[in-house]
Amino acid sequence: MKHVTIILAGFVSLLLSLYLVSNYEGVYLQRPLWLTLVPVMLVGAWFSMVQLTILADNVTSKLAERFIGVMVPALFAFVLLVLWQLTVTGFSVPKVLLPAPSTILTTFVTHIDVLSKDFAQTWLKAVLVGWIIGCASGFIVALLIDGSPFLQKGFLPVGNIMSSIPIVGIAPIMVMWFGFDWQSKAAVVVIMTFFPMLVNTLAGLQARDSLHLDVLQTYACKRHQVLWYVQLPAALPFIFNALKVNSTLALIGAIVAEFFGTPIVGMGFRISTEVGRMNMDMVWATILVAALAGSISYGALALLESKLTFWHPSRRSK
Amino acid sequence: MKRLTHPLSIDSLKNSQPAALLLVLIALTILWYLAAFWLNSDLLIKGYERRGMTWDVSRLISDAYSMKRPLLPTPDQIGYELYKSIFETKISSKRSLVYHSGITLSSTLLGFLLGAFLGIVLAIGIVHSRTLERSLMPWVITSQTIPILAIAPMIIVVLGAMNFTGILPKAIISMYLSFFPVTIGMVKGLRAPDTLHMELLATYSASPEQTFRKLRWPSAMPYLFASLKIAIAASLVGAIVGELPTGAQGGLGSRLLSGSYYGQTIQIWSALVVAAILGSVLVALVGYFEKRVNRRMGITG
Amino acid sequence: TLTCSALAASMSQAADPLTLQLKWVTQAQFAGYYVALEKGFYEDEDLDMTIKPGGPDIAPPQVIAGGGADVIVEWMPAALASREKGLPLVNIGQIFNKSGMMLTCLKSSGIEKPMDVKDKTLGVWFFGNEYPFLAWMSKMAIATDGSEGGVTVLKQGFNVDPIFQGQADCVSTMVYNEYGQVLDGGLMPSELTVFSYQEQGVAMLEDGLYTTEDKLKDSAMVDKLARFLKASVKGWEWVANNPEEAAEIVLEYDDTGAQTLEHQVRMAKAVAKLIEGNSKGVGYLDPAAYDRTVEVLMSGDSSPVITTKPSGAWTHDIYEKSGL
Amino acid sequence: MSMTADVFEKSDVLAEFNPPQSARKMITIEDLSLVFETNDGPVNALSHIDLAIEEGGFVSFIGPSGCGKTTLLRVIADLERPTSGTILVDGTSPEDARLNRLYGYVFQAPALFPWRTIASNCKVPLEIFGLSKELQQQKTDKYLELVGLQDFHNKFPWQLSGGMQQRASIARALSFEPQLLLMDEPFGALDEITRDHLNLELLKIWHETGKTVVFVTHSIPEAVLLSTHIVVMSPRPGRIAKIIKSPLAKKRTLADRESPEFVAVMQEVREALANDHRID
Amino acid sequence: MSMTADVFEKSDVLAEFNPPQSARKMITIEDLSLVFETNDGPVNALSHIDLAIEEGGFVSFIGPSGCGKTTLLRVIADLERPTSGTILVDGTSPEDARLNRLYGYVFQAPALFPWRTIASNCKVPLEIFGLSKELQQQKTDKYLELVGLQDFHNKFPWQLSGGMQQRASIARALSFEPQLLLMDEPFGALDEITRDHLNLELLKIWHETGKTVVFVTHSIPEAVLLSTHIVVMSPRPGRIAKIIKSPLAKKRTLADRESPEFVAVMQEVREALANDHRID
Ligand SMILES: Nc1ncnc2c1ncn2[C@@H]1O[C@H](COP(=O)(O)OP(=O)(O)OP(=O)(O)O)[C@@H](O)[C@H]1O
Ligand SMILES: Nc1ncnc2c1ncn2[C@@H]1O[C@H](COP(=O)(O)OP(=O)(O)OP(=O)(O)O)[C@@H](O)[C@H]1O
Ligand SMILES: [Mg+2]
Ligand SMILES: [Mg+2]
Repeated sequence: MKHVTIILAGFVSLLLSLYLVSNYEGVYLQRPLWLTLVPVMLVGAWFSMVQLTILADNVTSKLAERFIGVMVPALFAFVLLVLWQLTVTGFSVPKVLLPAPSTILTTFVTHIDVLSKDFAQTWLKAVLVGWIIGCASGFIVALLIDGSPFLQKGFLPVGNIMSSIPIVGIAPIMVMWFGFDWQSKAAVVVIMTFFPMLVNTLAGLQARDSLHLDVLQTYACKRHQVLWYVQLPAALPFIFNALKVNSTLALIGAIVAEFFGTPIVGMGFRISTEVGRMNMDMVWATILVAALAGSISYGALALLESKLTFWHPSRRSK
Repeated sequence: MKRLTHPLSIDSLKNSQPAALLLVLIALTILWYLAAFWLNSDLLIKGYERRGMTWDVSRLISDAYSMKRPLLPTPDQIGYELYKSIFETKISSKRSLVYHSGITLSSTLLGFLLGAFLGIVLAIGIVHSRTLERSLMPWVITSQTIPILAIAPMIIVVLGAMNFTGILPKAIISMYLSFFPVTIGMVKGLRAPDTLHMELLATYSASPEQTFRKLRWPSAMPYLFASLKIAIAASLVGAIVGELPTGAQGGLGSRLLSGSYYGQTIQIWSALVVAAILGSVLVALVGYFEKRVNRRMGITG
Repeated sequence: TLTCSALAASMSQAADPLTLQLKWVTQAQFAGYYVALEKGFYEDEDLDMTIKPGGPDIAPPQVIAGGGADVIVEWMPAALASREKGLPLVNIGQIFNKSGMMLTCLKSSGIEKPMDVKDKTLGVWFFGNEYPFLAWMSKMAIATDGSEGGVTVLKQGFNVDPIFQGQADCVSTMVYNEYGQVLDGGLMPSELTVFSYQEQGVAMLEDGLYTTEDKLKDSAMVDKLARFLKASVKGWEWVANNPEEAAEIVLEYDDTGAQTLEHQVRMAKAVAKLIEGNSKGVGYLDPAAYDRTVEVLMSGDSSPVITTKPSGAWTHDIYEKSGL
Repeated sequence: MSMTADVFEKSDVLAEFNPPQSARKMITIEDLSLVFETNDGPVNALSHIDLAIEEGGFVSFIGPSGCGKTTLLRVIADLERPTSGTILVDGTSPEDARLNRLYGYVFQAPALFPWRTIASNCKVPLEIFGLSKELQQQKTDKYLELVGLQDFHNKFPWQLSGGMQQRASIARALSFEPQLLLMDEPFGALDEITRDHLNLELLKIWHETGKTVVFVTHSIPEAVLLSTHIVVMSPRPGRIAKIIKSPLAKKRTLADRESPEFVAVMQEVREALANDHRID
Repeated sequence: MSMTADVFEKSDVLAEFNPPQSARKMITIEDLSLVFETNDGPVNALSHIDLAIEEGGFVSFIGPSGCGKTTLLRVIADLERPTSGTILVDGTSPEDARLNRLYGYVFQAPALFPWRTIASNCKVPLEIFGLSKELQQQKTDKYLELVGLQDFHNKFPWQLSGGMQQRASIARALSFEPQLLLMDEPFGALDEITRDHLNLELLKIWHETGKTVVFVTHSIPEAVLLSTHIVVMSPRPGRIAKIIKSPLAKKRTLADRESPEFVAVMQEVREALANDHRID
């Protein structure tokens, strides 16, 4: 029962710091004795996390493991938030610079209608459509290029150049071409997500075992069969890498693109407008939405990946 | 295996890199001119009609290819602008694109180095500590969902208040964008070793550090280079994003911004072209190191 | 600017350092400060000035809150909004007497008078610059949510392209900048209908100088600011008399190398008109204009920018101390 | 040494051996050499090989480790290109033979796909050749049973022992019933009894279907038991030291191993091997 | 190379067998079972194994493919955890034995690092154990020569034949001269002569250094030639069918294979194997 004690100790130290935050706003940092409680809290929280991890790895029930598995990052986030709150309130950081987490949360809840409209505009339209088209085209181009040395030699350098074009540069042009609505944002996302997919898929397609290729060659396989039977399975881990990296890149791209002209809805619009209005709490609430959406889509992809690449050494060794 | 990827080897011309590249470039140029005409003429016709002017096709064509602020400038307009701002201007001049590329490049490289380093360190931590994996990994991912342009000004303000100006704030934004692909790729790569190889080292009771040096690191190489290529491109984007808020301090980003601000499409496009060239040179550079490392590891072709 | 100020610092050890954060990139909109720097007016006042240019996402109040500047150039609405958010900004001198912002519309879209904008698409700047527009619409009782009989609002980028590409019927312009771009783009003044917010009675005070309350409690700082205001105003007066040379000076300080002389000269001339007409000269905040701004800001029906009447948001102390 | 290229021409001892159609050559190799270029200088893997294999023959390659057996098999399978010399497989180039899906190849390592179950691994060639689903299932069942893996259909390769993986890969090569079987130490990782069993099964298949088999092995008794001809190779550079024709009848049983002919052939092979043996 | 197989000066009497110190147990296994959980239900890989191996013993595991030999070896090496039962290696847990670098393991597959040359592959354990550069070079030279790869120092693994790769992996396991050798079919891919040579070398090393060897093989003659004890295993669930103690002297020559004791032991093993054989 050693770890339970340690976990409890960690929680107690966290609660203590919370108590300080809520009751001695602004003054406690001037008292050195209380200040030392902060590292105590950090160490306590760390031990809690270590013990929770061990617990999660040894627990037999799947449900319990899931639960504890969520607890650890939650605890980590909680510590960060407490530190954030401590700093903001303790040092009286102006609200126009950095609002406290509690303020952000309140704003999030009270403005949920505006935020959900923005989310629909930016994520459901621009990000999703752009991500799908961008990943699909990167993937297809990788397939074409991998199969044909001619295309590889002709297109790879050009493709490289075109995909090194920074988003911030293309965003205004896309607005020019595709208008103010989400289509131009989706176009930016397409261009942003294309390259990571291309590079990763190519690397993956080339990561096949040469013995496996020999096997297929003895069957006089067509190229598409080689792809299907060996290259694609071997490339899956790489492809998922790209899908995951892209799921975050896409959101950034769409939001950045909205800085260059939009209808008056959308997460990027909200951020830049509210910064101008000094409503930093609203800005951070939007960031919170972005973080939630990004994390959830990433998590979903990771889940799918573990289902599809169960055979890969990186999964089997665990 | 070799023959599988050489279905076209009969035709030697088709296999020559310059020929292939040239063909693609010519095709693209033609497409570009067509697109420029299509986009620009639309604009022109609107203008003609608004003013009730009479116009014919030859006038339209010559106007479409010589607009001062076209919707899509033609390659020759961009080429001329590039020539002017690269060769006809002193490198140290603020009107030289070389000067601005230099500014962007320095923060890109600094950010890339910091990002690659941070990314690798995080990956090592995550691979070796279950606690770090469980606690840190989700937040590494979440960090990337925060739109960089939203926090870039804050970073610059905060660092500026701490008297860090110049390339460091921009490099930090580059780092923020570039560490992520490295972390994700390396976590995967460091876990990629063959089970049998891991067991072999277990029989030697090799320390984690030895396992890392002798097995994990070499097997992560393909993943490392794939992510470094993405990271360096992301780093360039970060440097340029970082140049927007500090828009007046030079760099390709500020050229883009001021071009956009004053509607100077030709200026935007030439900055874009330079950025793209810079990006692909950087990616090619990573590719060059990849080849060298591969050769040392006995992987040919 | 970095190297300039560093150099200046090493040359005159004794001079008092002071940092100014601009609202936007280096251009003739801020010619007065650059002239004062270039011509040594600040040096004469024993000031070691650093001028930080802004950009699209630099909010000067954030910079001053973070300690990155001593004084900022900001518009009144943003300054008052920050004040309500707990950053006590105080106007210490008003530079622009008139608003330069206006809505530029195409006659071909059938817009001749204000009410004609109904059912049209309008490009508007946000980032704190949208208040005059919203106030104007609310004054005319036109909805801004794109509904029937209202207007469709686009967040306009940094240029006036939407009017050329037919994406908007009207775009926001500054008289000293974008309006010129509209003309450059091939539109004749005769093809355009221009609504100046100044004339529509919804104008707000634009470029002014702001600092925080705590800085004003420090008498040494007050003294520095007074000297700063004096030198800046001297710079502005110089600009009004020599717009062409002022433009050249601005160009010197532009690190992007993207500005053109022609453009900056035009801007300098237009800006010179905006600083004119103040009863007590450049730098004096007219309380009546302030009251009008506050009134407009509080009038927004659905979401007013500020909810309570601010107090102590301006002071004439610095102006008086500067001996202008 | 005389490089009697034509190993089948004057085969006369046994009536059952040398059926009429066997005059046709399945594989003809003339003056074939192969050099690998490595970072460390060239390696002469094969040097001046002459060999002819008749249709319906069962030819074993035997020789010290590293003498070029695998390389020669790979040349026949069009997995390596010879540096010089000519080779015909079924009257065409190895490439055409491969494209015609003439042969099945059992690699020295199992080479199973980790992302597929055993049964699904076996189906790979069948899917590629476009067999119907029922036929696929039928063949897979048949050959997995033959190699004794009937209970392991749904396991993944890494859940099998080394020998079981090798058997799965044999089943995969047999499943599409190719005309020519190229087998690289297929039974190397198997115990004696399993090996005997599979030897008999292979003989039965060979005998019933008239396939041509080219077989690499390290076991002298196995080579003698199975083959019509035993090709003894020797290393550095890899070449053919001797070709030994088996006097055994085509129908063989395990009991043949006790026969004096059998022992005599074994002795002959052993001597040929020892003659020129170097370890490398 | 001369194949006069007698590596020991004199073939001695039985007295030398069973030296006094051999009372000490190197490995003690009691009622050990291991179940693999798979997508397809549990697999009983080992069931109720009891076994004791004395220090200085040479014990072979023999049994049909898939009977659990590799699994048992992996349990000894602490690469698998038993589901139940106890096991002691050198008086400690397998984990401590592994952490003490007590044993060298030769895997069933070569498991060489593709990015390292052969010599550099051999040096991996030596680098890990922190030997000086000269010592590393010396050991590598010695053992690569022993397995006949002296000319292949600078080749990469994929430039070697299957048998050569396996020999490289043997050299790697021998190079750091561990107390206990765990070898999983080390000579499976080798020709008879190379195999005989390496058998003798292994016997010599064993004899000279008093190592304990646990050895998996499919070759009955090899098992009998090398071992002091032969453990015959049988499958589903994997268990020990019989343990046969060899009456042969500790010093052995290839010629012993002709002796009547040898043939008798071979027969005993063969019977034990056939007794309970099923293919899977
Ligand atoms: N990782 C695993 N997961 C599931 N089952 C396994 C795993 N490893 C081995 N097995 C099963 O355990 C049994 C014993 O396997 P093991 O590898 O020990 O056999 P073996 O005696 O070494 O056979 P061989 O002589 O063919 O190498 C087999 O039925 C095999 O399918
Ligand atoms: N890809 C390659 N590159 C360079 N050398 C090679 C390559 N493949 C094989 N060799 C060399 O060619 C020679 C013959 O190899 P091969 O694999 O044909 O031997 P083998 O007779 O099959 O041996 P074994 O019985 O050990 O499998 C060896 O010396 C080997 O080092
Ligand atoms: Mg071989
Ligand atoms: Mg085994």
